[in-house]
Amino acid sequence: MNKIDMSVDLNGLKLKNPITVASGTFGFGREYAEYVDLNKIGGIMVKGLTLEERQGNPMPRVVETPMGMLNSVGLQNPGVEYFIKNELPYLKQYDTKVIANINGNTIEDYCKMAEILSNTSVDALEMNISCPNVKEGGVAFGTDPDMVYKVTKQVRENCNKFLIVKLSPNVSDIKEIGMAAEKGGADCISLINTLIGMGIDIEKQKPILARGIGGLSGPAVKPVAVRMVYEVSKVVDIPVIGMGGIMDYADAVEFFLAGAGAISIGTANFINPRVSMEILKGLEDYLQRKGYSSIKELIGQLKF
Amino acid sequence: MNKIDMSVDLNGLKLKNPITVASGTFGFGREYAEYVDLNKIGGIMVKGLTLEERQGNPMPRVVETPMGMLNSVGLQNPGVEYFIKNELPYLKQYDTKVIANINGNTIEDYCKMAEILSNTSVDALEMNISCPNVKEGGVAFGTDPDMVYKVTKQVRENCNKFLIVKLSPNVSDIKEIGMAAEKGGADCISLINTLIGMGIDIEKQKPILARGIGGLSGPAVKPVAVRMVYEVSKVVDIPVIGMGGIMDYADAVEFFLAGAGAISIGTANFINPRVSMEILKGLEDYLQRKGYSSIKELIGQLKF
Amino acid sequence: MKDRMFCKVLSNVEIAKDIHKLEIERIDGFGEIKPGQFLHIKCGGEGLLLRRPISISYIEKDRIGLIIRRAGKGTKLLCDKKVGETLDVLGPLGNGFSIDDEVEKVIVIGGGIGTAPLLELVKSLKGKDIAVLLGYRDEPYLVDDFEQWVKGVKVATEDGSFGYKGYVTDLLEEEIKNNRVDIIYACGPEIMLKKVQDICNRYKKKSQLSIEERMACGVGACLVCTCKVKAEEKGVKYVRTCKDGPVFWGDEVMFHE
Amino acid sequence: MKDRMFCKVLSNVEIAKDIHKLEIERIDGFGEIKPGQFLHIKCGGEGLLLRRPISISYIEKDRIGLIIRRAGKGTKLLCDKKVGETLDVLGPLGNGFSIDDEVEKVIVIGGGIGTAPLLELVKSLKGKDIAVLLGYRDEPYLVDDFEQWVKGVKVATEDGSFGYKGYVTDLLEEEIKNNRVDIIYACGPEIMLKKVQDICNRYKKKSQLSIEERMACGVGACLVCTCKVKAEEKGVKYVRTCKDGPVFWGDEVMFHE
Ligand SMILES: Cc1cc2nc3c(=O)[nH]c(=O)nc-3n(C[C@H](O)[C@H](O)[C@H](O)COP(=O)(O)OP(=O)(O)OC[C@H]3O[C@@H](n4cnc5c(N)ncnc54)[C@H](O)[C@@H]3O)c2cc1C
Ligand SMILES: Cc1cc2nc3c(=O)[nH]c(=O)nc-3n(C[C@H](O)[C@H](O)[C@H](O)COP(=O)(O)OP(=O)(O)OC[C@H]3O[C@@H](n4cnc5c(N)ncnc54)[C@H](O)[C@@H]3O)c2cc1C
Ligand SMILES: Cc1cc2nc3c(=O)[nH]c(=O)nc-3n(C[C@H](O)[C@H](O)[C@H](O)COP(=O)(O)O)c2cc1C
Ligand SMILES: Cc1cc2nc3c(=O)[nH]c(=O)nc-3n(C[C@H](O)[C@H](O)[C@H](O)COP(=O)(O)O)c2cc1C
Ligand code: FES
Ligand code: FES
Repeated sequence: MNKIDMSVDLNGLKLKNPITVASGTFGFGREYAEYVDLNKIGGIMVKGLTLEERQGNPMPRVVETPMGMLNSVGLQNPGVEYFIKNELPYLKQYDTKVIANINGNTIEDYCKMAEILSNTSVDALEMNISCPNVKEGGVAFGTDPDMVYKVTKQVRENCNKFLIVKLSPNVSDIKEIGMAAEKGGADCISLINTLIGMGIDIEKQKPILARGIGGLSGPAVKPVAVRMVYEVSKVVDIPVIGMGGIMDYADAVEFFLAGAGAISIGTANFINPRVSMEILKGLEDYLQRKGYSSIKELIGQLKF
Repeated sequence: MNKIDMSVDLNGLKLKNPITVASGTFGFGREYAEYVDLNKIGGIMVKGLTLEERQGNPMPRVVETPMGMLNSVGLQNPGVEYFIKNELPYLKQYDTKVIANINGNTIEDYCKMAEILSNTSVDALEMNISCPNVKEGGVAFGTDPDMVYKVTKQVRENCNKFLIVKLSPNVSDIKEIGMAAEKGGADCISLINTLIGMGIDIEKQKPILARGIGGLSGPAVKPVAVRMVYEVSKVVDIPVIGMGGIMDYADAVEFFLAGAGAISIGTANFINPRVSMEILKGLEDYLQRKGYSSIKELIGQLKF
Repeated sequence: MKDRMFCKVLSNVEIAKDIHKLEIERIDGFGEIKPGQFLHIKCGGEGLLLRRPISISYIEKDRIGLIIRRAGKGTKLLCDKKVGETLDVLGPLGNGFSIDDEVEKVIVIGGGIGTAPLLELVKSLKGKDIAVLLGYRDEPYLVDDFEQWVKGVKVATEDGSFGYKGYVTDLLEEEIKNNRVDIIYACGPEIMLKKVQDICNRYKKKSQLSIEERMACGVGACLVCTCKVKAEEKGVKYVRTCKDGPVFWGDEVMFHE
Repeated sequence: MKDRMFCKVLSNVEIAKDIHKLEIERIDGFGEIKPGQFLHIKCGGEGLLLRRPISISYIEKDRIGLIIRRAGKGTKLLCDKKVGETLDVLGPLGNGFSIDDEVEKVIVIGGGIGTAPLLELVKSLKGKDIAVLLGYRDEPYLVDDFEQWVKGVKVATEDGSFGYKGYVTDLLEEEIKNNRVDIIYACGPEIMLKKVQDICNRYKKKSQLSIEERMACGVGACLVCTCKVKAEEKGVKYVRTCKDGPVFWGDEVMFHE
């Protein structure tokens, strides 16, 4: 059996393999290091960072839904400076790309964080303009193409790092948003973040989440995610990192065929902490079986 | 056990109970008449009608997804005139509200259909401005508030029937759309129609649906649907008919608490043809258990 | 009023690699059953929402026999059902084969899992002159079951491991050519049915084809299972595989592309 | 590297209404287990995505005992597992109770299903002077199991059907008042734990509380299970129930509202 070439080059960001883990679902890597050799993951999107420490939303923060989950973590994180000092050195021990997920309430927040992170060893920034779990800014940025263009452009000007823009699926036309990010200077796009949903406790007659609404992730959203990855990768020339409900190698193949240059695994980590490695293996076997010699040959090959 | 009052008055449209069946999932009632006494259903939204007969999309038209399904029927229907002549009389034998789901490619189409149906015994029109499975018009109407206002207003002027506007969930801000429909003169809003999704056959490396994309329905979408019903019913003064993934009475209760004045059952009919009756019974038991004497007392009672 | 039914699994035997014969209780709710009809079965399992259409293969006084191929997630769950477990079943659904009493000489041709519904058909054709042609990729199954009712069942396998090496439609052509035939009943993959249609056209023979289409409701309400057929007036008509089929007259079915 | 494990169900007995004692294989992968740790279990079933946290109730050489209350869909599936079926299990997870060898006189107080993890705790406190207080709404369970290790277990039921009629925290107050106590270990519903916290505050006693929070990952990565605790510097710290807990010092936990 010939070794399959699993490396991908995302517009300059080189990953040893196209399997990344999604922001907010893999902490800062430490917790899963007991389960997965982090050296074997293509890239790690760390938990969403903000300028200052954030305590996040009140409990409960999670609801199980049919083949999905709603979360309302609200960007609990120790702040970007703490990350740089205490988490980044840990992650940099490993041979994997470290991607800092940044979140702001204002354009200035994003720019400041980008600036701060420019002088560190992070490999890329993932600008989250789509988190549904914060009150100001957040999701508003992600739903208006003009804002997406503006925030991307300004962050682009404030940092020398590879810049990924992460899109919200809660929009009428994801293509427009993707094109705005590209025009603003994004090196890469990642999608999807969570759909906005709500779950109600019918005995207590109140929402299960303390904040009422939360972000829907997991297999339930996969059909929407595949569609959006397909739509966006058709209209932009920068690579797309696809995510949303990937549970096994077959799901991953759907995203690659739809046009994703890499994928990210989120909720599935919670169910099976070794899922990223199982998907990597499954992908290699699939490529082998189908007669490919590299993952690159699969990307965007949907016959349609 | 006291009898619970299950009747609802939706801004003038009186239903004996708040259980309706969703357009496209119940044909013209005939097929399910073997399973359910149609007299016991609050209202029947018939299969989406167009001015002329439509053959719909090529096969395959369905994909199973995790706790959901994608359909791409593409409004196959015999046309509005055929409906009036051959299906309406059948439905009018039953003591239930008959709601004609109308679909157009242009505002004129909608107006013409509304006019034609004004002179019939249908109890209400449900204007579908959100079908993802037709090429022109359709979904475009449903994602732009100005268009929603315009088409609603013109249809309103062209018909004397109770007018329900059915919204697409594939939008950035469902509240805006709901308010536009209200301003345009809708008597009632129904939501959600299907989310747009895609499923790929990884062996054939092509989309499973002949048209590529389809409409996602079933339990997977419930959290999104509940959230949207909640958001819209907060900002409009007309009633909302809630739907999206309702499988059992507990799901139905979520929608009522969120603000729905009635609910519609779609995909669940496919799994259990008698589900509407089981939900009706389950609701009555729930109301009894919680000490209510009428379903009206439950509507919008979410503590939040 | 009809309802879905909950039937116990009475037996489950793997009769060939990945092919299971599952017998379930025949409870009163089923009513009359015609050969060629199918059941719509809930398989359970994580995330599986829709029912799966499975033909009724044979009927006995107290049981219904199903032949199930382990294809994907749903049929895998069915094949793994244990005796005593309960299945959630809707049916019988569909039109079934039409049987014309006048007819004398009949060919029944099945391919792969498409052989399943033909068993009850053969039983109900008792008394007629029946030729049974069964085709498989490799390992044959159900052959003995057919032999119980009709002697001289002919088998084709693509790899030649059993019987004629090649396609079962080759056997059909031979049979038609060499014998008087009133009607052909066929069930199998689309590619086989197309060939059957071709052959029947060429030899001007009546045929009934049982076709497969993805389904949701199974009762005719959702229109996801449409099949194109020739119609007198407009040239073409869109009918529902689940309700108007799955059995259609061979000269009316218009296969995809 | 750690991995999820697949463990056979060795026995399953309903020990009270809707309360099951499930024993599963203790395979090597589990490694060392501390009392108070939990397993994160995949229940299977239609549409259920997440694992469910279930405390380890007791450990034997070849098996782990779980006590499971039929609460919702997931625990129902667990309670229905048959001997021989396999569970997909992650763990042991969480910190477990801290046991200080110096300590002599201990109270162990459990409410409802919260009694489960205390059993292994009591086993590992052997040699100390232990008072066990168990509270139930109505039907008690596990009492005999505790009696095997500690004589004189006191039981409270809310409906008075067994033992003291009232809340188990009433027994706690009495016990603290009348005896020297070094530490209290508690597990049960939040309302009970709050009362335990109150009482311990009033009597200035150390306590360890095992709390419940909804979880996703169970390993400390997703932050959905945060618990507020008092911290020296900033006054309050957000910690993870799954990883930093589920056992916390009684004087640090800040309960919701
Ligand atoms: C009228 C009819 C009778 C049938 N009788 C039998 C029978 O007797 N024995 C038997 O083994 N199989 C039979 N089939 C095929 C059987 O329904 C499919 O193999 C089964 O639906 C596949 O489900 P899955 O979950 O295993 O596969 P998956 O590929 O995981 O299924 C995914 C989805 O696609 C649908 N699907 C996939 N393949 C087919 C197919 N060939 N036909 C229809 N839907 C499909 C499934 O129903 C499901 O919705 C019949 C099909 C039809 C239409
Ligand atoms: C550390 C810990 C240890 C536990 N130990 C035990 C035990 O030994 N025995 C036992 O019977 N139960 C125990 N529980 C409670 C048990 O996890 C819940 O009863 C179970 O998750 C409910 O799942 P369900 O599907 O039956 O209910 P559903 O209400 O259908 O669950 C829906 C969702 O809510 C979550 N959820 C609901 N109730 C709880 C709860 N009380 N705690 C956490 N999550 C909840 C579920 O995990 C699931 O994600 C423990 C909980 C925790 C946090
Ligand atoms: C608990 C949780 C926390 C998340 N936090 C973040 C975050 O901080 N930043 C971000 O960009 N996305 C966050 N996400 C979104 C995921 O990165 C991912 O986009 C989404 O979950 C879809 O992928 P999945 O279905 O595989 O989980 C979070 C998701 C979950 C479930
Ligand atoms: C097979 C199918 C066909 C549908 N056809 C229509 C239609 O013609 N007109 C319409 O307004 N909605 C149509 N819908 C959408 C449903 O009416 C409903 O809004 C949607 O399915 C969400 O509800 P559910 O999750 O309960 O199915 C269709 C849905 C399905 C599954
Ligand atoms: S499957 Fe619904 S009409 Fe045939
Ligand atoms: S459950 Fe994920 S951090 Fe605790």
